[in-house]
Order: sequence, then structure tokens, then C-alpha cells
Amino acid sequence: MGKDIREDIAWAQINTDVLKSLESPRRLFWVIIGVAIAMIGVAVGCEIYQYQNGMGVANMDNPHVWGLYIATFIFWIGMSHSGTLLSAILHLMHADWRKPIYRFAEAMTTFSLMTAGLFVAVHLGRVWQIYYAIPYPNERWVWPNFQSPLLWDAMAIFTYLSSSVLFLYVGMIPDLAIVRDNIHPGWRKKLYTLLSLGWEGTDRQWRNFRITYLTVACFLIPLAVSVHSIVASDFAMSQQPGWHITSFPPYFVAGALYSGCAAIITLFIILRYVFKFEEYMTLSILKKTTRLTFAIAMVWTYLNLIEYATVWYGHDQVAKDLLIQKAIGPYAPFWWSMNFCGSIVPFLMAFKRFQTSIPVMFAVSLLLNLGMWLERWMIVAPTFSHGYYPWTWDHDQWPSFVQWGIVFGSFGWFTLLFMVFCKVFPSVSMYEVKEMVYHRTLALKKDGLATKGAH
Amino acid sequence: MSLSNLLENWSQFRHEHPNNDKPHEEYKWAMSIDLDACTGCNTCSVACYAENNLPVVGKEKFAHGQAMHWIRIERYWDEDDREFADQGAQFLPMMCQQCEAAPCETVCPVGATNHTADGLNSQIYNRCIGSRYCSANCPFKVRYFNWYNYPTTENVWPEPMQQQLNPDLTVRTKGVMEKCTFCVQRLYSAKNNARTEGRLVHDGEVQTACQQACPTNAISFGNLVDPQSKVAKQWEQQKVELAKDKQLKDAEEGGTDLRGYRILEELRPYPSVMYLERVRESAI
Amino acid sequence: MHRILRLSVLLVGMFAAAGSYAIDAAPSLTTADDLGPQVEQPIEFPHSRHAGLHEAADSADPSKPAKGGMEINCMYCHTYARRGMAAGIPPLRKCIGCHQSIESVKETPRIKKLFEYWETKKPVPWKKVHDLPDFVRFNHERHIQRFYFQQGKPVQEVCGYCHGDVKTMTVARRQKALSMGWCVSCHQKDHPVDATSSKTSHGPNDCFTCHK
Amino acid sequence: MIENSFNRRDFLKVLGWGGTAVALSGCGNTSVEDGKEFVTSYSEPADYEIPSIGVYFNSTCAQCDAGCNIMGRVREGRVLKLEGNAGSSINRGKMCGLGQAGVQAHYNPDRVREPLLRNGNKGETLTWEKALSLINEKLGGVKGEEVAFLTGGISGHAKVLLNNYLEVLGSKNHYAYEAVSPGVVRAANKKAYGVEMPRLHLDKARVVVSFGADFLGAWVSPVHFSMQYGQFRKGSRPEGRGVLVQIEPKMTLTGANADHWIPIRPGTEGILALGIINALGASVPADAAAVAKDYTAERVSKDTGVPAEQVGKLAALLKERSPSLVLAGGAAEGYAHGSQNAAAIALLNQVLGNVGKTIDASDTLQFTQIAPTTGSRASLQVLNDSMAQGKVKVLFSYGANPVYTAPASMKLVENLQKVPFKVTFAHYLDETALQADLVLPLDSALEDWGTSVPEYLVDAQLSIQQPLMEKLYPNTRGIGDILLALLKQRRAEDYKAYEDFYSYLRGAMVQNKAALGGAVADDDSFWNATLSSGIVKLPSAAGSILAKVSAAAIVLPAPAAEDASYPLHLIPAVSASMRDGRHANLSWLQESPDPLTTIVWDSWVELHPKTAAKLGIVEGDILEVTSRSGSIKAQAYVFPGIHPDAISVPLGYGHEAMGRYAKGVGANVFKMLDPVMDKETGELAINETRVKVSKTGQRVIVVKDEGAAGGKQMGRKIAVKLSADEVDLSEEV
Repeated sequence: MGKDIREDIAWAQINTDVLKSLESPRRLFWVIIGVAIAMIGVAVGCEIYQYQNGMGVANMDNPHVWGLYIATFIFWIGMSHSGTLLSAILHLMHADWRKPIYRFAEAMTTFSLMTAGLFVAVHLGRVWQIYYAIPYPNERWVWPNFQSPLLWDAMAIFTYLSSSVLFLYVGMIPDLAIVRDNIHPGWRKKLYTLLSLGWEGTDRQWRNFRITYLTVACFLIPLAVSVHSIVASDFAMSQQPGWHITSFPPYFVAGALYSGCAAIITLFIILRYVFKFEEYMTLSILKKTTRLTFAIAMVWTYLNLIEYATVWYGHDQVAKDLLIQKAIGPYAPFWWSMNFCGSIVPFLMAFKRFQTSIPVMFAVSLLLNLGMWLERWMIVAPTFSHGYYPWTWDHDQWPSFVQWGIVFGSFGWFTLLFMVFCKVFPSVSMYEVKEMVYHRTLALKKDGLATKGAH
Repeated sequence: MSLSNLLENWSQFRHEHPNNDKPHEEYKWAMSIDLDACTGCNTCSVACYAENNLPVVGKEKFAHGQAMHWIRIERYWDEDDREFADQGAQFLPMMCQQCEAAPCETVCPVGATNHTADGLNSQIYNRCIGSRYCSANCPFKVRYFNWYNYPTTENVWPEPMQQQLNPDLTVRTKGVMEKCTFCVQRLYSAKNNARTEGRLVHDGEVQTACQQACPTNAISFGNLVDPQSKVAKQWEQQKVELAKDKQLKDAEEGGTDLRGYRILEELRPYPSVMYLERVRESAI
Repeated sequence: MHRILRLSVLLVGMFAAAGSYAIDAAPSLTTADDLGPQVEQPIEFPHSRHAGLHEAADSADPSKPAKGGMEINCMYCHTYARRGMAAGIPPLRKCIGCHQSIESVKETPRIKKLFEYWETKKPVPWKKVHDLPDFVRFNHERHIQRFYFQQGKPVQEVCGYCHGDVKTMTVARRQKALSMGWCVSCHQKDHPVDATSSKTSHGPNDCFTCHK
Repeated sequence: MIENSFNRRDFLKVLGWGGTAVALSGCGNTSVEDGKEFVTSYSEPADYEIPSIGVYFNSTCAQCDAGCNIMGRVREGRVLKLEGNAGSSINRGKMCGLGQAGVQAHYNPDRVREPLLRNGNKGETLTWEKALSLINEKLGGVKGEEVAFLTGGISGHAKVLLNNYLEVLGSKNHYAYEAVSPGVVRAANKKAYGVEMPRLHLDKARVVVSFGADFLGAWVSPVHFSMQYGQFRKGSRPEGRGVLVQIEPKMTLTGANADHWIPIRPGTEGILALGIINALGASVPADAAAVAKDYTAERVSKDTGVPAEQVGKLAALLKERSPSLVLAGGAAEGYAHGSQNAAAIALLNQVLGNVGKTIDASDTLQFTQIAPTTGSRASLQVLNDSMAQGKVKVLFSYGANPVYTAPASMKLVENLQKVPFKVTFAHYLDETALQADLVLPLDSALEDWGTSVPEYLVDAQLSIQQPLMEKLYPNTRGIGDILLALLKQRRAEDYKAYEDFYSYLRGAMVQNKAALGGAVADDDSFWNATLSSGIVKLPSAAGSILAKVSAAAIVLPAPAAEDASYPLHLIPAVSASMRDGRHANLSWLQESPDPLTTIVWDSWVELHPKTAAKLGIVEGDILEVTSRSGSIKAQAYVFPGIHPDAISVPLGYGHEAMGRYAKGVGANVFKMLDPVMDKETGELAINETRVKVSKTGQRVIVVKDEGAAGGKQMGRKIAVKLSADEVDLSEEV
């Protein structure tokens, strides 16, 4: 059992440790930022090229009209679920081990949603007309089509994004106050003063704070579930083989949590290293997260097998053909590695000695996310190249550098947002860690008294 | 524009399929194609290029599957892999089936494709934002997306070729979806003339470009509401009903001597195009 | 707790208010008479002179001088309007037809210019004044047939509904919004099908009607 | 309609600013844009010229020799689309893809716009006056017989002027050349029936057996035959649904639509015909029986590769279902013994008693001077020889592209160098035009006046070709105007009455209006009626058809021996859209997939799966096809519609000039054809070429419409067929 947070750690110590992460960054930080910006540059370049010449340069075709954009869009939406899981769900479950890590998980939620949103725009043929999809009273006297899952999607994502931003912010107020009080005067102090909304830590403030936080948390959970269910309905509500599957919504949600947790492990390890948070992001937390991830991985695997089974034993020959095609057709390598990364690799997490081994977990978490990205691609692409209508089957459709470039860049974009966040806001929740430590010392004291009484 | 107005017009905005509360009143445009007469000569396709301002994309883009032929001739071989195709090939002209319950219509986020009172599946270029969801959900894959900006692409309409463009319909620019419209520009001008004379369009008054060109008269097109129209007679005789997903032909007993069918009917899009099975002589 | 309740009630209220305002605002957007730009034409054609009202001077009331309008029917010149989608501009021959026999104005600069075009057989390069986007197909014939011939409305009212009060203009200028909502607002109204019967019908509301 | 032409031209100007802009700007701006565009405005329009309303004018399709009657939709002075003329007995309102593409021939960006004079390797523009006087001057020193005029098939008043001009020059050298024409069949028909092109009645036949006549694709008058085919397939016909059997080594479009397609060893069609006669048994007349008696089912099946019981079945079918119709087409005629094949097939027809029932004679025209002069390959051979001997000093060429279509073995280009002065009347700078010293730009078929008499006469008719719009380019001229101008150089007096070809044409027609069925009408109303219908009935006498095939004269060679070094037969395919390549620069045709392979924008080599397997070839391999006279490279396409002993490559591709859409697309098969001629007619035997195939090692993805599933339906119910005995068609609408 790895060393857990010391219960005798001084509260002041916590502040200084965490606040350190807001001080002027190490060189490595700038390197990462630089790389991220370079990646964004690639994506922007590709997008401009595509904007000017038309979607053709992404090398999609009729009927293969969707590609990596949609796949990666789902991937990022999926990412976003972990934060809500850790902070909201576990919050309600009073799992206090989450406390040191939920802050950056929430940040992840927000930023991956922001990334996902971009893909909606990138994917459109006439992005300059995107406002047609917004339901507002206009001089054309026409509304968007409220029947379209794509429209629900847009709305759900926007709601989710706005409320998770709210959640993140509300949760930060006490910490912002701490920062405000500890930072030397300057524009940043002003910023924190503004953001901390005059937090004094009075009883009344704490009471209201708790109620608000709880309410938002409760509000967020159904939202999180609905968002990915709706993304799933983009496919489930269509008529196409490989998409028209009842189990898609839970399947997607599970997949989302899965990739989300995997991402948390990755970032956990990175932050732990970059900001020297060994004190707080302890191995025992890693272990708990890993176990959680493993559980979800199994759920996902189960739902995945369910899907195959329903298709296989279903009457729908076309869908069955498609499944076979996935396994033996040109997409086979990706499909198999998807299944491998998604369902076999997680078993490493079942072994105790791996659960706390940083390098192994780092590799595993990356593999899991690769698997999950492939999963999304394998949902989107094969249906087009091997759908209902044989005449239009198209087995050698391959995304062009434009698609790859934009997908690649999106990771840079996410990294940039995240790194900046870690420098501007405390990425570990100080007040909650303090609570945690406090509770534990109480518990210890009780034990202490008990032992005395024995004499 | 009030919300109430939106709710009122909802049913008109989305005409589901004809056995619901709003059956077609004046017109229901439909087609029937006799595969026994179709020779696969591709005339219909070229005529469509001429009528509907279809861009010629050239070899490279064609290779990428970006061809824009609204009506394509599919060529199938018998699958009992015999040494020679001694039964000949089997040709099938495939264009938008103008489904009554079109899968493409429900999914479009901006309602750029929806149903008209005449049973057409309209595609509105200037409303389209290019999400391509319609094509993704089309079982027949007869929707074609403007992957490039063809009006400005070299050698698509070089001077003076753009003078051939038909002013009756828009020339599509990059990023919009397009598909067969049953030559809607012809339908509307025919309806317009008829209305001026205070009557309905009578059979044969309006022809689609493909039908007009077809040298063997394999394609017939008309108003299914008008019982005197050739199409209505053919559908009637083949016992193919618009609002059914299983026709008498497929019934166990009876109906075997019919050859009218609709493609992928079991998916319940209720297509407006009936095909007549190709016949082959058994004596030779 | 009811703090939050109060807050949420307030928020909902505000949203509702804003929404309803926007919804009511929408129609007013589309009925406003916003004048289009002055269009530079090769010949400043005086519509008021041709289509304007004709009144003799009122000797009793000096404030009413003679109005020299000819009260010419719009469709006398814009002949294509009742026969095709485009109203078109009158062919040069049409103008000459009258003007070669109107000595009084023959020497005025505008008419001189007109005859120059005629002699060189050059079409007059008129500019479009009511120019819808290229993907909108307004059908003049349909509307003229419907409202002028079948419903028997006065021609200036029929044309005027979209073109404004042309008879008071010199060079025509756009007066109506001609936005989609503006068209739809009329297509949703019920109009009597002809002069006599009480039967009414509204305009078609499928997109294909105007967008092909 | 053209009287007030200047309006039309003004109109185009206006469109130059306004109309086309409208057409092109598509989904661009979304707001009202006052005062930016011009209104289409007329100065003095005709009554029918209403903006936004299309008017139809009748004319004649010039895309092939079938001469279908068409009408063009003209709106705001631009011709937008061509439709069939419903009043025509040839095509009754129908058209083919080739015809539809006629507008592209008119609007083609690569048309020649100015007269060009050779200067080294460049062409310099010059005025028409200069050009014509140059011709006159060049003709100055030469004798009549040293002037040659090469054309395609030609008829109508242009032909009259042409003959007059040659007569004036004292030359008899008019060579009508068609690279792919049923020349052999014509000759055989002449012998068998006494007429070159008898009228066929598929719509009356119960069975049609076609020996490689691709009448649905590119043979003689495809649209007309397709219409008949439509009838022929109707179960509600009194004769019931017709049965089509196609016998050919390479599946044509017609073969693909046959009830039964019989792959036959190349060149043995005649043998099979006699075999069938033999199998018919008792009913056969003595002389025919005598010829056929050696052709027992066994021998026939050995020679032709057609199973013996197949022959029996065929004979039985023909016997049982009369009247039938047997056709001989390209696949049967393209051999050294092509005429014999054709004769044998004609004999079969005669034996079956079809002559007079499903074949009869078309009417014979009285105005022979306007009757069509049909092109043949033999004529080019003659011209080529006399050029080789330096007998030609001035060569005019019009409507033919021999430099592209002549086999390399002819050395045509070499011989052309021996002609001091070559004039080409051209639409595009094609291969032949590039060899010329003087290139004169022609009006497009939609800008020009003309008349034509179709080669395949349904009824005796003269088709009027009239301009559908103003000239796109001021410096192009109609062939009629050019010939007239040339004639005026020599006979100013005789032709001074005619200021241009239009007035000549009108004059000529009005003169004979009595004969042309306008006796009572006054000149103008007769002329207007003529123009509005686009068709004039010609005085004619009912033709009579004979059945006089001399069975005795038929001598068929044994099937061609195996050729170790060149094991495969090359069957050059004449596709419906590419034909002999004269329309290769119409992008619609390049992009419209070949019906059988669905390949676009390239040529290909068709192989049977067995052959491919033997040679280890898969689809997309770049093959080198080598004959004794040349070789080409093209991609392989494996499919079951070809005889294992044969490969097929489409004609019409591989242009080295002729504009952006044609140049460098595919490979030119004409070049590699062996110089084997049909023994009787001297026509080039295009199917006699033997080839060998080798892989070059490169492989490409074949650009075709067919998807990854190939021609399979994968168990989906998409294109369904059923057998004739399962269904009652008699009542169908």
C-alpha cells in the first residue's frame, strides 16, 4: 500500500505546496506550451486550407461523408465525463480520496468540451452558415429542425459546457480566496480578488457555498449522462447498419467514463511529476482511480460484447455483414487493436503491483485512450464504406492529411488550455484537502483516546 | 414568427407518409422504371447533367468517389458465378427515391431537406449548412455533396460553357448537399401554367429530363393522385401501394405474376419510385 | 434553500420576458418599410409621370395644381409580368412606340438619349432595382394571375404590395423589405381565391416554391 | 426566326453582364442586392422572346449519321438543352447521350475561333478574305484531278454544293471516309436484298438474333432501334415479349441486354449461321441446305466454341417463333471474310423467311443529289495511295479525322507531307487539323444552316438544321457558306443570286416546294412551316426488297489458326459515347461511365477471368498490348463478358490533340490495327488484329463507378429479374 496523505501535514504547508504550482513555471512547462501551440498551428493551417478549397481536401467522398472529425468529436465529449464523475458523483458518495484530484478532472471536463465543440464547426461544409442551427426568432421565419439529433447534440453540449464551467468555478471560490490572500500585490491579485467574490470563509458563506455546490453537482450528473446518450442517439436514431443499435446510449456513456478515467490517470501522473504533487496525488489515490477505471473498463467491455451479440444473433443481415467486414475488411487492424486496447490491456490494472506503478499505468492509460479513440472511429467509418447499398461500397477511403492534422492539433489545443489553467488556478483543491486531513486527524485522535482508555 | 406558428405548421413542415392524417391532395409525383426495357445506355444520366447543371468533376475526383451523377446506372452480374455472363448484365438506374418517410429529412439539423405537399423530398441548397447527416442516413446513397467549389474549379464550366447552365435552378457552390429533384423546375412551371388555366397538370404534360430522353421509354413519371396517369395505372396494376412496406407481390400466395417492387422497402422509407423486374426468356 | 428557489424563479422570469419580447419583435422586423438605395440608371425614368394620377388643376384651391400623371397600367409597359417569372424591363420598341409621336418632349435630354439607344439598336443597360438573392425565384406571373386576374384587385395595389407606391416615384426605388419572413408573412395569410367567392387559400409554404 | 438576329446578339451581350452571372453565383450572398446586376433588356424582341421562358426550335442532330430530329430549348438567346423532336419518325422525341452532349460541342472551350495559316509549327490567324483568296491562288496551278476532297458521310444541300465545286474544279476525287461504318454489311445487304440499308422491324419480330450488331449502342441508328427495342420488349404486343439473342465474342451493350448472350470464337459467326440453317432441317430450301449440310452441330460447336445443344435450341427457337430477325453487325463483318459472314447471316434470314416481314426496303429518293454519300474505310485507302504517289496537290478535309483513325501501317501522316497544300475545315484543332496548312473554323451544328438525309431512312425525309442561337464567335463560318464562297470565286455569275448559304438553301427549297409538299402555300408560309417542323417529306418511290442470297457463293474459311506469338484476338470496341473518337472532347461523355465496365476518363483492356488467371493479371494492372503493327498501354479490367480467346479495347481514346477533355486520355487502338482488308469490299477488317498481352508491372486503381462490391448485390433485393414463364406480361400498361 503506497503512502497516503500524511495526516499531520500542516494546513499552511498545504497552501504553500499548492500555491507553488502558481509560481513562475519551469522550463519544461514552456516547452510543453510551445509544442502545444505548434500543434494548434498545424490544425489551423489545415482548417484554413479546407475552408478555402472545400471539404474535398479532407478526402471524404460520397457516400463516405463523415470521417475523423465526428469520431474525434465523440472522443472529446467522452473525455469530459470523468470530471463530472469524480467531482459530482463521488462527491455525493463522500469518497474523500477524490479530493486532491477532482479539480483538474473538472478542468479536463471543461476543456475537452471546448475542444469537442470545435469539431462540430470544423466538420460543417458551410461553417459560415452555422447560425442556421441556432433556434432564435429571425427574419427568415424558419426554425432549425427540432427532430434532428444533431440539434439536440448542439444544445446538450452547450448546456453541459456552461454548467460544468459554473461547477468548476463555484468549487474554486474558497481556494481563489486563499490565493488572493497569499499572492503579492499586482494584476493577478486583482483578478483573484474579483473572482473570489469577497469570500471571507464565514459560517454563512460556507453554508450557502455547500448548498450551491451540492445543487450544481446534482444538476450536473443527469446532464452528463444525457449528453453522451444524445451523442449516441446521433447514431442510434439513424437507420444505418452498425449504428441503429438500442444499447448505444449506455454503451457510449460507459465508453465516455472509461476514456475519461484513463485520461485522468495520464494527467494525474503528469501533474504529479510537473508540479511535484507527490504529497497530495499519492499512489493510493492512483490505485483507487485505477480500480475505478478497471471496473468501468469491464462494464464497457460487457456492453461492447452485448452489442456484437445483439448484431450477431439479430435478424439484420446487413448489420451482421458489417460486423464481419469490420473484423476482416480493410478496417480490421484498427478494429482488432481497438478491442485489444479497450478490453485486454485493462486487465493489467487488475494486478496490484501494476496499480501503483507509475510507468506501467502511464503506458496503460495512453493505450486505453488510443483504444477508445479507435472505438469511435470504428463506429463512424465502416458504416459508410459498407452500408446498405453495395453499389456504393468503398473500401479504400482514407482520411487525408487535413483530417489527421486537425485531429492532431486538437490535442495541442487541449494541452494548451489545460497547462494555462494549472498555472492560473490551483489544480489541487486546497480547502478540500484540508478537510480530508482534518477528518483523518480526528479519526486518529479517536483511536488514540481509545488506546489510552484501555489502560 | 411565433412559436405557436411553428407548432401549427409542424405537420405541414413534416409530411410523414401518406396514410397519416394528411394524404396528398392534388399531386403526388412518382415514377416507375421498367428494368426490362432499360438498356443501361446512360442517356438519362447525360440528360440529367444537361438539365440540372451537374459539374463534371474529372478523373481524379471521380476516383475519390466525388462524382455528382444524380442518376447513376448500376450494372450487376448474375451471382451464380458462371463462366460467362450469358444472361447479360442487369442495369438499374438509381436516383433519389423521393421517399415519403425519408430518413434524410428527420435528421437534417436545419431542415434544409423536407417534404413538399406534392410528395417531393426537397433539398434547399441555400439552407444547407453541410452537416451531411442526410447522406449518412440515406439507405440508397443517392445524395451528392459539393466537396469543392465547382463553379470556380478549372475546366468544370470554362468560358463559354457556363452559358449552357440552366437558369431555372441554382448552380451549387461548395459545402452543400444536392440530389435528384424529379426536375422540380419543370414540375413547378407546369403547375404554374396549369393553375393559370385553372386546372391540374394532366398526364404527360410534364416530363423529367431522364424520362424525356430515355430511348426505350423505360421511365414513366407522373401524378399518382390522378388515376388516369400512366404511373398510377402501373402502380395499381402491379399492386404496389405507396403506404405499404410489403406488397402483394411478396405475399406467399397470389401476386407472383407481378413484377413491380420498390428497393429496400423493408426499411419503410416508402419510396416513390417503383421498379419493374427485368424479364429473361427461359426457353433459350 | 428558498434563496435558490427565489433566484431560479427570477431567472426563469427574465428568460421568459426576453423570449416573448424577441418573439413579438420578429414580425415588426419584416414589415418595416426600409428604402433601398438610390440606383443610378442610364435614363432617369419618371414613373410618376407615366403611372401617376391625373388630376386637372383645382381653380378654387391653388394648393392643388394639376397632376400630370398618365395613369398608365403597370402591365402596359411591364408586359412580361403576367406571362413569365420575370417582369422584365419594357423593350425599347415600347418606349419609342409612343414617344416618336409625342413631339412635345422629343427634344428633352432623356428622350434624346432614348432615341440614341434606339438608333444604335443598343439595349438600354437598366440596373435591377428589386434584386433578390440568386437562389430566390419569385414568380411574377403567379402573383399577377392570382391577385389581378382572378381576384380582380386594382393593378397598382397588386404590384405595389412588393414594389411600393411606384406611381409617386421617379426612378423606382425599393420600398419593402423583401426578406423571406416578409414573403412568408403574406403566404400565411388567407386570401380569397377570386373576386366573388368567399373561399380562401394561403400561399404555398414548401421551400421548393422559391428555392430550386 | 433568325431575321431579327441582332436582337439575339444584343441579348447575348446583356447576358454577358447579367444572365451568366446569375447562373454562376449560386448560393453566394443571402441579402437583396439592388442596383448591382443588369436587367435583361431588349431593343426589339420577337413576340416569343420572353425573359424566363424557354422557346423550342427544331433542328437536326449532327452528332452521328443517324441524323435524329431534335429541338433546342432557347432561353434569353442561349441554347440550354436539346430534346428529341416528337414529330420525327426516326427518334420520336427521344435522344441518346451523344446527342444530349451536342450542346457541349457547341459551347466547347476548345473550338477553333479564327482562320489559321501554318507558319512552321505555329498557326497564324488571318482573315477569311485572305484565306479564301489563298485557296484560290493555290488551286491556280493545279489540275482538277490533283484536287481531293475528304469528308465524312455527307448529304443534303452541302453535298450538292460540294459536288458542284468539285465539278467546277474538274475533280472527281471526293472521298467519304468513316472510321467505323457498317461498310461490309451494306455491301452484303446490297447483294442479298438489293438495298444497302433495308428497314428493320425489331418491333414486329418475335425473336431477334444479332451477330454482333450493337443496335442499342453505336450501330447505324441507335435511338431508332432502341425505340423499336422498347416496343419489342413489351409483353402487351400482339407478338408478345420478344426474345433477343446476341452472338459475339465481346459483349456489347446490346449483348448485355440479350436474353441470351453467346460468346463465339472470333470470326466464326458465318459458320454458326450455316450451322443453324443446317439444324433447321427440312424446311430449308435446297440450295441453302446444300451449303449448310457440312455444318453439323458437332463441327459447328467445334469451330465456334458454341455448345452443340445451344445451336439446336437456337434453331428450335427460330423455327417456333416466327417472324424473327437476324442481324449482322460489327463483330461479324470485321474480318478478311467479313462479307462471307454477312452473306451467310443474310442467308439465314432468307431461309427463315423474314425478308419482307421484318426486313423491307426503305423508299428510294428521287432527289439523288441530296441522298447521303455514306463513308467507308476503303475510300481512305484509295486517297492514301494516290497521296503516296504524289498525285494530290491540294487536299480539302471536312468532318473526318483520318490522322487519328488511320492505322499506323497506312503511313498517312507521311503521305500527307507529300501534299503541298492541305485545307481543313475544323471545329477543333484535332490531329488532322494540326497537319493542315490552312485551318478554317466552322460554325457549330447549333449555329449553322444545313439539311441532311439520314443514312438509315425510316421514311424519305429531309432534316432541316437551323441555328438555335447567335454565333459564339464572329469568325466561324458554316461549311455551306464556305463552299458557296469558293464557288463564287469560280462561278460568280451563277451564284450571285445567293448572298449566303441561307438564301441558297431557302431558294433551293422554295423552288421545289411543289415536290416538297408545299404546292399550295406561298413561299414564306411554306418556308416557315418547314422551319417550324424541321422535317420535310421527300418525294420517293416505295423501294422493293429481294431475297437473292446466292447460297452457292458462300465460302467460309476454317476458323483462324492458333497464332503462337500473338495468341489473342483484339476486338476494338465501338462504345456508344466515344464511337470513333470524334466526341472525345465532350466532358459529359468522358464522365458518363461505360455501361459495361463503368470506367470513366480512360481506356481499358477487357479480359475474361480465365485469360486473366492464365496470365496472372488482376484488375488495374497496366498491360502492354502488342500487335504486329504497334502496341498500346492500358489498365486491365477483368469481366465475364468476353470470349477467352479475345481481348477488347475501346476505340476513341488516346487523342494527341483535340482539346483539354480529349488530349492524353487513354490510348488509341486504331494505330495498332493490322492492315487486313475484307476481301470483297476492301474495308479494313478491324477484328483481324492478333495481339499478345504482357504486364508492365505497374498497377493503378481503376477509376470506375462500380463500388468495392463489384457487380454483386450481396443478397440485397436491388435489381431483380424473373424468368418469362413466371409472369404474365400481356396485360401490362
